[in-house]
Amino acid sequence: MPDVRAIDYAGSERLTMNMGPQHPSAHGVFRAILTLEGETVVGVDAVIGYLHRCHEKLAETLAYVQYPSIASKTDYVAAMSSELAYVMAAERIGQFEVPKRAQYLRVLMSELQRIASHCLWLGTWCMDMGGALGGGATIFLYCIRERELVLDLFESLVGARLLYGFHQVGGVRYDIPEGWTAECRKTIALIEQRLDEYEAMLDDNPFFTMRTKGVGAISRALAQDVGVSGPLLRGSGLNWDLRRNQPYSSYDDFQFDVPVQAAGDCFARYRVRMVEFRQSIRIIRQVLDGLPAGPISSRPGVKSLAQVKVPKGEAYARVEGPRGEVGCFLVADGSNKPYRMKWRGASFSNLAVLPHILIGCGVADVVAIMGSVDPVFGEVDR
Amino acid sequence: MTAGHDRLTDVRAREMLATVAGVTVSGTGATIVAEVASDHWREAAQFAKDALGCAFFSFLTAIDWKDQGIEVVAWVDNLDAPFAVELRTKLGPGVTACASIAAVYRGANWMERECFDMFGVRFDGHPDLRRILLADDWAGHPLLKSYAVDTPHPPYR
Amino acid sequence: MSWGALPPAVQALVMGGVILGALTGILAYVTLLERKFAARLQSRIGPYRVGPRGLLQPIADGVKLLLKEDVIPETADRPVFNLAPVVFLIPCLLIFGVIPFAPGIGVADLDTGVLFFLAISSVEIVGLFMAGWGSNNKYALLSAMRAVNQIISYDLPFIMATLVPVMLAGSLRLSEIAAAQSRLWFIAYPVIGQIAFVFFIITAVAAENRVPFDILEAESELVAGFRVEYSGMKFAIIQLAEYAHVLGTSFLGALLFLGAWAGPGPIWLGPVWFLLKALLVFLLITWVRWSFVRIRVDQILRVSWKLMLPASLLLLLATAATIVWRTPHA
Amino acid sequence: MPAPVWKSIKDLQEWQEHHQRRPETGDKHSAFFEQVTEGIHNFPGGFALTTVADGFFNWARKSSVWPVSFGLACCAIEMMATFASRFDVERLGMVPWASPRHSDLMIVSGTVTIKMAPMLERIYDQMPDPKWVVSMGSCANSGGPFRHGYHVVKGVDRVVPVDVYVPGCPPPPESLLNGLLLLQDQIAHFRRTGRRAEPTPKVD
Repeated sequence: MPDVRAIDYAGSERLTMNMGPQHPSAHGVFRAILTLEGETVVGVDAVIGYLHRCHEKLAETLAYVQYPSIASKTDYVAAMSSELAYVMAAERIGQFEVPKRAQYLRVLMSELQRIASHCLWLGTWCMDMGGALGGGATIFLYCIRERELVLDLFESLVGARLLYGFHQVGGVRYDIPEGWTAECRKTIALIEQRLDEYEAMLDDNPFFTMRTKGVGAISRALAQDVGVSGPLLRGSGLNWDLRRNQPYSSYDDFQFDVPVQAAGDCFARYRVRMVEFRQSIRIIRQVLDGLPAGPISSRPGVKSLAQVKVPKGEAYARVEGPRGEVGCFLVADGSNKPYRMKWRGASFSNLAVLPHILIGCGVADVVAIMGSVDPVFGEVDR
Repeated sequence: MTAGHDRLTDVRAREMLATVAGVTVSGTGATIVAEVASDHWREAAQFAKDALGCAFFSFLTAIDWKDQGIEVVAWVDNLDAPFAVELRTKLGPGVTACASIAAVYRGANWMERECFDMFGVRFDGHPDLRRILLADDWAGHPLLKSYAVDTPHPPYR
Repeated sequence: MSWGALPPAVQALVMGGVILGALTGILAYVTLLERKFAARLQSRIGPYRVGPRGLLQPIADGVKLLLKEDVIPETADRPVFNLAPVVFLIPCLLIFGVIPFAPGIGVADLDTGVLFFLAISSVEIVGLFMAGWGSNNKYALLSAMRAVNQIISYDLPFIMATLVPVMLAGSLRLSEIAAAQSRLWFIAYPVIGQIAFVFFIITAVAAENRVPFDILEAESELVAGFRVEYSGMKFAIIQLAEYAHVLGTSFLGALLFLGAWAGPGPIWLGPVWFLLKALLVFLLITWVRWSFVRIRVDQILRVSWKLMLPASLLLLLATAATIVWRTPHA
Repeated sequence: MPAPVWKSIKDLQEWQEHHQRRPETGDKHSAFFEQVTEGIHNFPGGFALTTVADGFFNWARKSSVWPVSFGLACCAIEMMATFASRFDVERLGMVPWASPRHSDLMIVSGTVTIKMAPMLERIYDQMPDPKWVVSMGSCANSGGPFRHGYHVVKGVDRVVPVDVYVPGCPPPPESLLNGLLLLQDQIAHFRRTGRRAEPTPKVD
């Protein structure tokens, strides 16, 4: 499959169209300047940076205790895994020991966050393809209804719905209130049953498959070369999942299988994510069964703001977020503030593949592909 | 994609990398840290991709060591024999030019534009080097240590 | 002055006025019905706090749109821009003139009723394209061209689907078609009726640019389609016209297939039955609108030319064959 | 400890000095229309008609406020949750429209950056006139956690005049709904011919 197909049009007049930053699809602020030949896209110039909030400069001025709650604002749809990357990087440099219960809680929260994030992905993707005042909104509202259930769990645990200061260097800050595990089991059982409804509604729905099969195919070589990760990589046939290949925070205690599809088009990514839904539920059940007792943080005074001093050193911690490999490359200089923090957002590389695959597809496909790539612009623009 | 000979492990990769000119290998386990001389930067990247089979491009960034100049870091992975190569090169004090590996890894295109935007490192050989995150008429490179955090910017003081 | 003595022109005028008044009332509350129905589909409550249980919502929307600033882009082609909503509205209201709401009641029961309906309902493309062209906006023009392309390619199968009941009833006059169904509704006709009804619904959905064929106002691509430059009252007129067209088509569908005013109960209940059937067809179209994802432009046109047109032609032949086979020779 | 005086709080002074105000002449309206209403109002007993008309028009404006979906960052996700089934804003008559021409409320949800500010201004100008702005989240109110970032505008009220500020990071849907209800009260005091009632200094 040639990566960029050469399109030679005999001079029919070209139209540059501006899918502007204010975009009805709920992805956020991304401007694609498309040059169109009739309906097909001939040239793409992606303009990003509308949500550049100076994360990396702020990281150099905020202490290790303050920054995790700002780190959750990079990928604000999967706040738990964003904080986890930063906190693990600091722990890796300072060799802080994380108690077993905290590791299990981190896995539990990351998987719950993956379910909530995939719910939002499915909703906004169908809303893009179906229209805010059309069929897409129906699926969107069903998915948001499920996501609210998961957010209730987070709210009863941390007190916040979307952005939590749950992680800290050395462990976690909150423990599960009693009765929470029963509530959690009930929620994931309900979500599992609802997933069958979504698949019944979408899987063999000719409108949906017509719109997604064979659209936006990413080849294996292009995927690796651009650094695409997560469901996009597994959708293109690569069996790479950080939770299993480079297990962190005791992921190797749990059995789950990694979905891989070969086609690499929007439908393959949809299938990968739907299977990931169920695998997350499976992991959550195993965590809830095997949750050990014990402290939830290795630092004195769980919520104390005592300064954390990380010795001199460098580390790169990688976490499998819902969108892919979220990495935090941290350079510490022994003080309570990092010297340099590079945030490797999964959506940044996933979006970088767009100009390569948008050439030659229709305007309506641009929206479908954007939805299947599922970028979050806090992470792209950092 | 990986070279045809026997299964590539990080130990073998380490020896092959040591033989390349201008590269000193360090680091333990599955992460191989390769200090590269700045003029061998593109060859080292090409070698990592072809010989070592590191097809997965993770990220590329820079660190401003104040007076020792800027250091460019690139992280590439071999997904089959899981090991990672961290290519590092010091550009030397006051030097802001570096070879571009956008031709080797297409993912480096946007990352190098971001490095230019944030650190002012000019990557020669890059297809279209312009600012990616900030507006084109932005003065200064924010992530340099000499750039204050809360620098006022008209018109929205 | 009994009703009969009035000259027919005055009769038609009075009846037209009555129907227009009733129509604007129904149209306003059909928008509310759609919002409530869509909300129920999406497990939420529709407009609820405006007036008792949300019943005054359409009035509030209308008055607010009346009071909005009327923005005319300076580069717009002013006469075309201002005239477009009216040209878009008139055909959509005219189609109600030809529909007989009860055996005697109806503005004008033309003997070529169906033909008039089809002809007028495709005049609205002119208004639509004027809107797209007048607002001098790249998105509007692109979506107006798409819309014209789609409506024309779906009008042919739409006409074929409406011809099936006409052939079964043997006349173009709407009241005669309704009368012919007194014995057996055309939808209950063994095989032809169901297929024709399904075709009618599909092409009706496509002819009015409702989802899943509504690439016309695909928000995610062309923001709000050809209406993008209209605000205030002009926007309300275009919305009203669109709902009028959908309602008109559902009245036609109820009349052609569901036996307009046939229904249990006394004779004067006829118009109520007719309204209920029309709303049923309308809700069917709305149900389709709120549950399907939109398909791409070229797929829509491919479906129309390669699938709908040949299939509806075959349907016509089959109807002709059954009619000839059914009626005893000579 | 003496109560802080309005003048002594640095941020409030900054807000006082930098925030955008609505044009003094009020919303765009035709002079003829203004003369007619003034004439009716000054006609003895005419005020009954104008106040009743104002009340009815304001009720209509209040009960069908159409927001333009202008999501920037994390608050956009909470805004979507408010538009969804559980905290349904359509009960209040709000339908999110895609194009600024059809809407009369802009909910700025998320961090306004210097690169995004001109776009935001253009969207605000495109909206037809009786229009309102709700600034959602502490990033839009005052720059929030990213206030000291070099690329962040210290609050959306430096770009467009804001009517209701909703605190929170991100504000849960309940507090956004509370903000929208406050906005409806403010719309109810909308005076004829586009002039707006003075915001009553709410000292609590």
